[in-house]
Amino acid sequence: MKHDKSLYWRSLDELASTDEFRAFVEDEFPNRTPDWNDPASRRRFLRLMGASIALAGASACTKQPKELIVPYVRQPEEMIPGKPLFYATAMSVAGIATGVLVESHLGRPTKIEGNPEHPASLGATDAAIQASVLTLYDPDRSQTVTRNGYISGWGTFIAALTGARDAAKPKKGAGVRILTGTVTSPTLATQIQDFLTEFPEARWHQYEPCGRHSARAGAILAFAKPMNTIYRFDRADVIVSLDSDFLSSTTPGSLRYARDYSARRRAAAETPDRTPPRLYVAENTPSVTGSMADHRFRMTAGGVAEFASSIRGDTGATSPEARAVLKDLQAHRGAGIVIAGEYQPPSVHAVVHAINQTLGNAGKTVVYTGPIEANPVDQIASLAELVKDMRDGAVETLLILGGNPVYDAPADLNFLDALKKVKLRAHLGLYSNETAAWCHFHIPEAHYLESWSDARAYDGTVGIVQPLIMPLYGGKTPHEVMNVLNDAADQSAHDTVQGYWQAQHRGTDFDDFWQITLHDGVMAGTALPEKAPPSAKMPEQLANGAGLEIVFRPDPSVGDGALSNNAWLQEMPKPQNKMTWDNAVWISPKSAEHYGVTTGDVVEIELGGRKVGGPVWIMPGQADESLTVHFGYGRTRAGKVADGIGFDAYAVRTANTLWQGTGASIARKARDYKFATTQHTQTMEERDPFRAATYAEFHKTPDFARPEEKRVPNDLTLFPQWEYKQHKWGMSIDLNSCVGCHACTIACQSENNIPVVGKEEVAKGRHMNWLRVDRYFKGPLEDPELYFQPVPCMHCENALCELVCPVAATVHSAEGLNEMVYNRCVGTRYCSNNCPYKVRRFNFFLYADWDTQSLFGVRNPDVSVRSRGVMEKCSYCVQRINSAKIEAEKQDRPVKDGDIVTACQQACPAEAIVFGDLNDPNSRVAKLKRQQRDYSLLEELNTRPRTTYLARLRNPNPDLEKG
Amino acid sequence: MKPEDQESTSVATLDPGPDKVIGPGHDYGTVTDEIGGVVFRPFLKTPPQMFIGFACAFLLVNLLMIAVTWLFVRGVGVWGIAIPVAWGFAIVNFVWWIGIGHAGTLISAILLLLKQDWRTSINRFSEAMTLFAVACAGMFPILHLGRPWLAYWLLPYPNTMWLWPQPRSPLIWDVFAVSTYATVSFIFWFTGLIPDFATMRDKAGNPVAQKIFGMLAMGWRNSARHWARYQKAYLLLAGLSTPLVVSVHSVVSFDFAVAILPGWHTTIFPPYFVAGAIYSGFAMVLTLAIPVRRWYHLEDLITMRHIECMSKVMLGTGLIVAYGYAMEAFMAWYSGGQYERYAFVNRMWAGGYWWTYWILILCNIVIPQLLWSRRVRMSVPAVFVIALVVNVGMWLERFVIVVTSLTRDFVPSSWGMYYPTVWDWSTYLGTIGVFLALMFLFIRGLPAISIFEMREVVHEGEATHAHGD
Amino acid sequence: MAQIFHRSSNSLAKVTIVAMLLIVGVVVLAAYKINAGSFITDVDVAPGQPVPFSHKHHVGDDGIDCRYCHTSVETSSFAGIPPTETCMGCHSQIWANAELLEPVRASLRTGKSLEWARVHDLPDFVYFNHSIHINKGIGCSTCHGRVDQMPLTYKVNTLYMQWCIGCHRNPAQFVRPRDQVFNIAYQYPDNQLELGIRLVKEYKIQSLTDCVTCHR
Amino acid sequence: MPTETKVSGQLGSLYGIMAEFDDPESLLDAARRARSEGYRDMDAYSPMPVEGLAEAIGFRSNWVQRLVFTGGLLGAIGGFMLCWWITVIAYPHNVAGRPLNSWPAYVPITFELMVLIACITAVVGMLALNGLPQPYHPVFNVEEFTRASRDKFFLCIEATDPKFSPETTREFLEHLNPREVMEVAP
Repeated sequence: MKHDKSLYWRSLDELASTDEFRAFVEDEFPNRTPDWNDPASRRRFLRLMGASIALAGASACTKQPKELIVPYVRQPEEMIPGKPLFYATAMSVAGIATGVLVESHLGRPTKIEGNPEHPASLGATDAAIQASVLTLYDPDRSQTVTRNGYISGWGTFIAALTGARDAAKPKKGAGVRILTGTVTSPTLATQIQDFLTEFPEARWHQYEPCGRHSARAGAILAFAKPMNTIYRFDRADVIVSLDSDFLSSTTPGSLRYARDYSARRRAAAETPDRTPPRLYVAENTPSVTGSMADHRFRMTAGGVAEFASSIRGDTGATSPEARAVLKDLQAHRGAGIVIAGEYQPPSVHAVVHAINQTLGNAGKTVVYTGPIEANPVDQIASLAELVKDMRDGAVETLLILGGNPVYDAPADLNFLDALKKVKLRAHLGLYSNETAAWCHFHIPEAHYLESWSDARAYDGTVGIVQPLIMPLYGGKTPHEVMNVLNDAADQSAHDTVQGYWQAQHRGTDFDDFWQITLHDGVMAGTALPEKAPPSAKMPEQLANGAGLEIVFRPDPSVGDGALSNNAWLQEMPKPQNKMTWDNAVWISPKSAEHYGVTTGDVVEIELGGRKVGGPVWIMPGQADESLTVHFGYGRTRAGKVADGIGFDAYAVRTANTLWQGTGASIARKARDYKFATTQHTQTMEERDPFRAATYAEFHKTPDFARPEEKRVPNDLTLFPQWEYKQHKWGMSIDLNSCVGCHACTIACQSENNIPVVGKEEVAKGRHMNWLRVDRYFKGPLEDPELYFQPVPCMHCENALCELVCPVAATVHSAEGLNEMVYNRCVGTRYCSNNCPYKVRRFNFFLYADWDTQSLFGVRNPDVSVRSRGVMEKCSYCVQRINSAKIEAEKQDRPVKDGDIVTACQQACPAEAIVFGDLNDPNSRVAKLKRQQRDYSLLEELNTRPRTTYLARLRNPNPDLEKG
Repeated sequence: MKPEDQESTSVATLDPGPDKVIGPGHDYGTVTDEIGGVVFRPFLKTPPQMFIGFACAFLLVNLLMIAVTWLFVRGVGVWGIAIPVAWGFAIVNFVWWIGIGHAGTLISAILLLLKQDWRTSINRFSEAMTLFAVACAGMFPILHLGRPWLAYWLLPYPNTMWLWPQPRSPLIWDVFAVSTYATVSFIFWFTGLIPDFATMRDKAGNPVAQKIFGMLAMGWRNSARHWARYQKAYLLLAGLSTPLVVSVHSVVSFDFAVAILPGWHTTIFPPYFVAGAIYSGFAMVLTLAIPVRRWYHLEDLITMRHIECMSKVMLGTGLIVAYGYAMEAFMAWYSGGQYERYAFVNRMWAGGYWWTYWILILCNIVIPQLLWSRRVRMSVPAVFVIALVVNVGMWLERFVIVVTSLTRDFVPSSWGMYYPTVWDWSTYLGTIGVFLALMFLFIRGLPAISIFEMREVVHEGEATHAHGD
Repeated sequence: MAQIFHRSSNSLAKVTIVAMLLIVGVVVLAAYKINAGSFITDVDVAPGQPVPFSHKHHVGDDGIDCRYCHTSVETSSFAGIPPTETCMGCHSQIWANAELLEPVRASLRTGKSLEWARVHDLPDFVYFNHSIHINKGIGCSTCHGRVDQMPLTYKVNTLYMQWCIGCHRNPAQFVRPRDQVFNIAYQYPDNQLELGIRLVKEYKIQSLTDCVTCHR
Repeated sequence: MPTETKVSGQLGSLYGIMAEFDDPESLLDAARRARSEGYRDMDAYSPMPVEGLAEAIGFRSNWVQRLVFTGGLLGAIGGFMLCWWITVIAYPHNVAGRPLNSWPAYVPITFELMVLIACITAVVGMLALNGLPQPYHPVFNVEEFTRASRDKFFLCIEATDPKFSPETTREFLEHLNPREVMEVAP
């Protein structure tokens, strides 16, 4: 949707002060929430019958139910009912911000887009950001201040906290502790510092379960001071990733990195004279970054350390791979990047810093700035100290601002036991989670779409967080809580944040500056300046522990657990194995054989005396003797969605085995665990839906993607071809750029009101995602190549689905869209049977949630909510096409290329998806389809798809190809 | 005469053997009484098997009621269907029932045109069977809809949306074909009944029966003029039903043949679906005729000749079907089409349902070969068992075609399995219940054998006899 | 046997057959009539409103322009229902204490919205956009009728799909010059068709009958 | 062979006189003789169709097949026009890139409707031509006539026949050696 900046994104003060949209979320039973995992339980007989009949009514010749119009009492200016507004704000994950634009209907945020102005986004988003809007409306969010579990009030909390502060005053604050996650917010940091200066004996602890501990420590190890590293993939010809998944959202700045990296790949593929970047990835678990690798070296996470030191240069490279990599790096001095994984030990980071300096990459492709964290401390030590003091009874008041240490603190710290010793424990959080359960006070936290705040991006750029909506459940921001401590309880978060920046601002034009900042969502010139780092000292040879290794990682979809209760993410297939609603113990085929386990076995893994049980998943490409487990599951107080699914990997994670530990054991306890995956066939079965070649092959046979025998001449038909005179919509998906991050899938879900069906239904094969991302393994089972292929509706010109629909519920539009008319569909499902791409989705039950009022808010009013018994599928975001056309018509101008951006295209960090008018020869999509790599899926069926693909190109190292 | 003494008048029932279509000693009166007797038998003198059978059938009908209620309350999701296998038992049963529904009209129409004397004593109730089978079949296309309450949208009727059905869709062809077939079968059946209604009217003891049969007979009085027009109309009906019967299952096969799915997209489907339909139809006729003739001692009207002829037809159509399978597989290989080939690899061993394919081959091709032996054809139990086996086999054939083909089509990423639920089974068994219940009621309430045509048989018999000496 | 039926039953039988056919015909006909009648369509039925608002008075007598209250009709899909403020803009001066207007004043006092009953209510799966129709020269009265003569507002068209399609297939019947769009009393000229055809060309009006024009 | 004659219904008001035979051959023969005798208004009744009986009483008609042909023709035309009208006139859609008038796809419906209408006309026509339903008919007044639907064969010469006279006609029928001869009350 084209958003007219100059008009719309403005601050929302006046809007936020009106009450209208609360109506959307007032729910007479606050505790009634959909149980996604059992659609049956939440459906009552009569309601269902009623629904069906009402639906029949709406479509057949029956009387319509009466409907009310409820106008504003005072209509806010700029608010035009029926037109969405866009506001800039920022979402931070683990403290690090990404700028977003939020689409708001009648003051109701419905869709998140990336902020093109923001360096970390450039308009892209990842799945977590897309899904965050669902969390806003999550009925499981805590809804009131509680004291000892009973409903209490903000006032009571103020009183209690103020009391504690005054009590601590004589002791200079001794015994008062604040525990936060990673803080980049200048305002919050200052608030805390103010408090600490007034109470010097008080302490501020930080703990982020999946924070940048290694990077921080690594920098200190190398430079003796914390530094922030930024990679410039747009300048890199050779990239060596040492277990770094820099294309997935686990790495700060990944959206930007993906954008830069794929731009290089695309450029090389489109113009022969540009050199393609070459990516080496050394890792234990196939990652999306690994899937893009030109050479993927499968090794244990511990082995990566050895590999790192084997490419240091000073000591001779041991393995042929290392030799080749080193040669390649040295051949591209200053144009290479060696990047260490977020979860590799500090020593590896230190080595990498040294390598980059010796290769002259530092300052060119790898630039350094000061830390973006307000207070970079060793968080593990910080937490350990807190726990120690709590156990010693030195802590009287603990204020936990966000986070969930009871669930995610290292197991060996026994955080909970220590916590119980604290006299006054208060927890601020979106959910009344495991930690809240053990705190005297729980304060509902304001979602970032309800908050005033600020945060720094991966490069230090400050984004202002502004609310789109009044706190639905009366949530509070950390700023407001800190204000209580700072004896300014009546100061609003807005005043605090604005006040801080006013103080910072030099000059008199603050109001303009403020308005521009809010409007752009980016505070100009706040990116941290480059700093030349002192020369890094190379640590001695890195050794590796022996025995079976366990590797801990945040979950590909729900991260460290903060997002567990988000049903969209739960049902988002994990890229590597298309598993939903679960985590598992990933093991390599060989090791599985060795340990006598197989997919579906429930095993008990043991590390350092700690045990946890979970199901096994055999993952091709996984390193042998290396298990990977993911955090974010085994929640007990996450909410209706996440409670009781998966197992809790934190249970075996200790402070010194933060990311990996060796000497683990695995033992089978049970069999036949039922996973819910969206793809059962792992390989392409001698078929070629996904086509790839090396640059060499490509230059030799440029049309490798469309071999002669597959082509179907256009005139091979009895019937005359239809002409599409006006527009001719089409889409091109560049498999060379796509990294398989699934952001498109969730963007589509958010844009098109796609329901969540729950694990049972997914297991039956009834998942509803319109845009699925197929995953194929190619090559040896042990170490295959990993391919990702997004598959939306192909909008075939000879659409087989249309031919067989008995009621003309799916037909072609004059612009060549394959229309799906839900209200005409009677549900024969014949179209799906006849669709060779199987992109159609069917509402076998009433999947759309008609019960949970608070979830109505997230729905896009421009798209019908499908009911039971109708087929649905990708519409090329026809609602966006229509509104763009209408706007163009009203301005009496043709629709320009780029006016229409589909949800998936808008979200894609790699710009792999391009939509446009094929009748306009200069449109981006038309140009792409003229490329030789362009091919259509199942071309030989002569369905003439409008969605086509650009084949993947690999740039392998000749030395390694030979060997 | 009074109903009571009819049994006494009916001649001793003994089977005249394989070359006679009617037992000896029958004249116009005795056939009339014997057949009419079944209907006018006092309620309590109904054979106990009938009561037991009907009771079981009726239980199944109730099962269907429950299954359908639950289906309408929850949605088609209660079945095992999903993506990619969006058609499951519902369509399998639909095709199976329609197939069974083909024997009736075929026997009545085609054998009439072919002047097969052995047709007479089985045509009436195979027509009835057709009606009930089609009724069962007809349920499924509606039940399997996501929004069954909108089923009427498949009919062309003027509406405020200015929308009409989409006549390129085989499903719309189905609507027309099946409804036409149902209507014509009913007309055909009813027309055949009119003179017998008259007979019943005249035989009926009590006034109520007289009135009822009288109304149904519409005043038929066996006048030569009536007979003349009647025979002409009946002949025309037969002539029209013959292509109809062929067209209906061809159209049903188009549901698959028109689709692009490997394993569906085959030009041989129409002929071999029709053959298969006849095959299963005759199997079902035998499955029903054999017990009924036993319970009502009709061995002298439904003789070994009938059973043997039907066995032969089964053998013949069975071979056509076998040819169909072979040719399907051959073409898949010969076409060289990757997907076509794989469809059969999948069917025969790669896929999760390979075993269904081999059971179907066993039931439809291997076992029926026993019918080559006259001894087997002559043994009623053997024929009965084979008929049952063929029924199962033909159901499996539809399962293999519908489900197995869907499990693995073009893009490997979207392959999946299908696991029927208890509701799939209940619905299937339920319709079997409906079918049997109706069958029992029909046999008890209406002349299950065409009386006037039996009189013709008697007449011809006498004529040839007269010739003889 | 004696006769089972009386002589008369012959004619009776034939009459019955004819009667049957007639009854079926009548039932079908009735069904269609009812479906087109105002019981189903609510045409000419004015629903009860919290305030008996009269377009006749405001538009007809006072001559207030449509856009004064329906502010977003030219820019948005939704024509816009005036916020209470707008009403009170005038009614704080005139009829300031009228009993009739108490709900309006109450709404402003309490901040609780007035709840109007929808008169023109499309099913939720239909997406209609006012602005584009206005911009293409479809007048208010074409669909909403002479509201200036309606003491209480009611709809004059069924809003059935066939009614929409009727115009979408041949807009020329109904377009009017853009400057006449808000002229509630606009009369179509006798040469409407040729004028229409000219305007259709001039305003680049497409006859969009794709499903997705309205359904998505 | 019986001589006395039963009289059903009162004399003077006669529908006709009816003779009862044992087998189709004698009925056929009787009908032929009656016709050669010059009788025209008569009808023969048999439990099953008897070859040549209709001709014997001088009845021939082709109306049924004519009706059926027209019915079938109308059905076919109607079927095709329906499809054509739906796809080309009523709501033209681009379906699967096929032309609006995809006539090959309309064949099944055309054929089915042809058969349907033809069959309906066949039966309805037959009944109508036979004047059915006609639950009341004088011949039913004859007690013995119930056996016309079982095992006996009847020839009835109707009073409307110019050559008919109660006496001569009965005499004529009696020396066709029937089982018996009866008068049929109207």
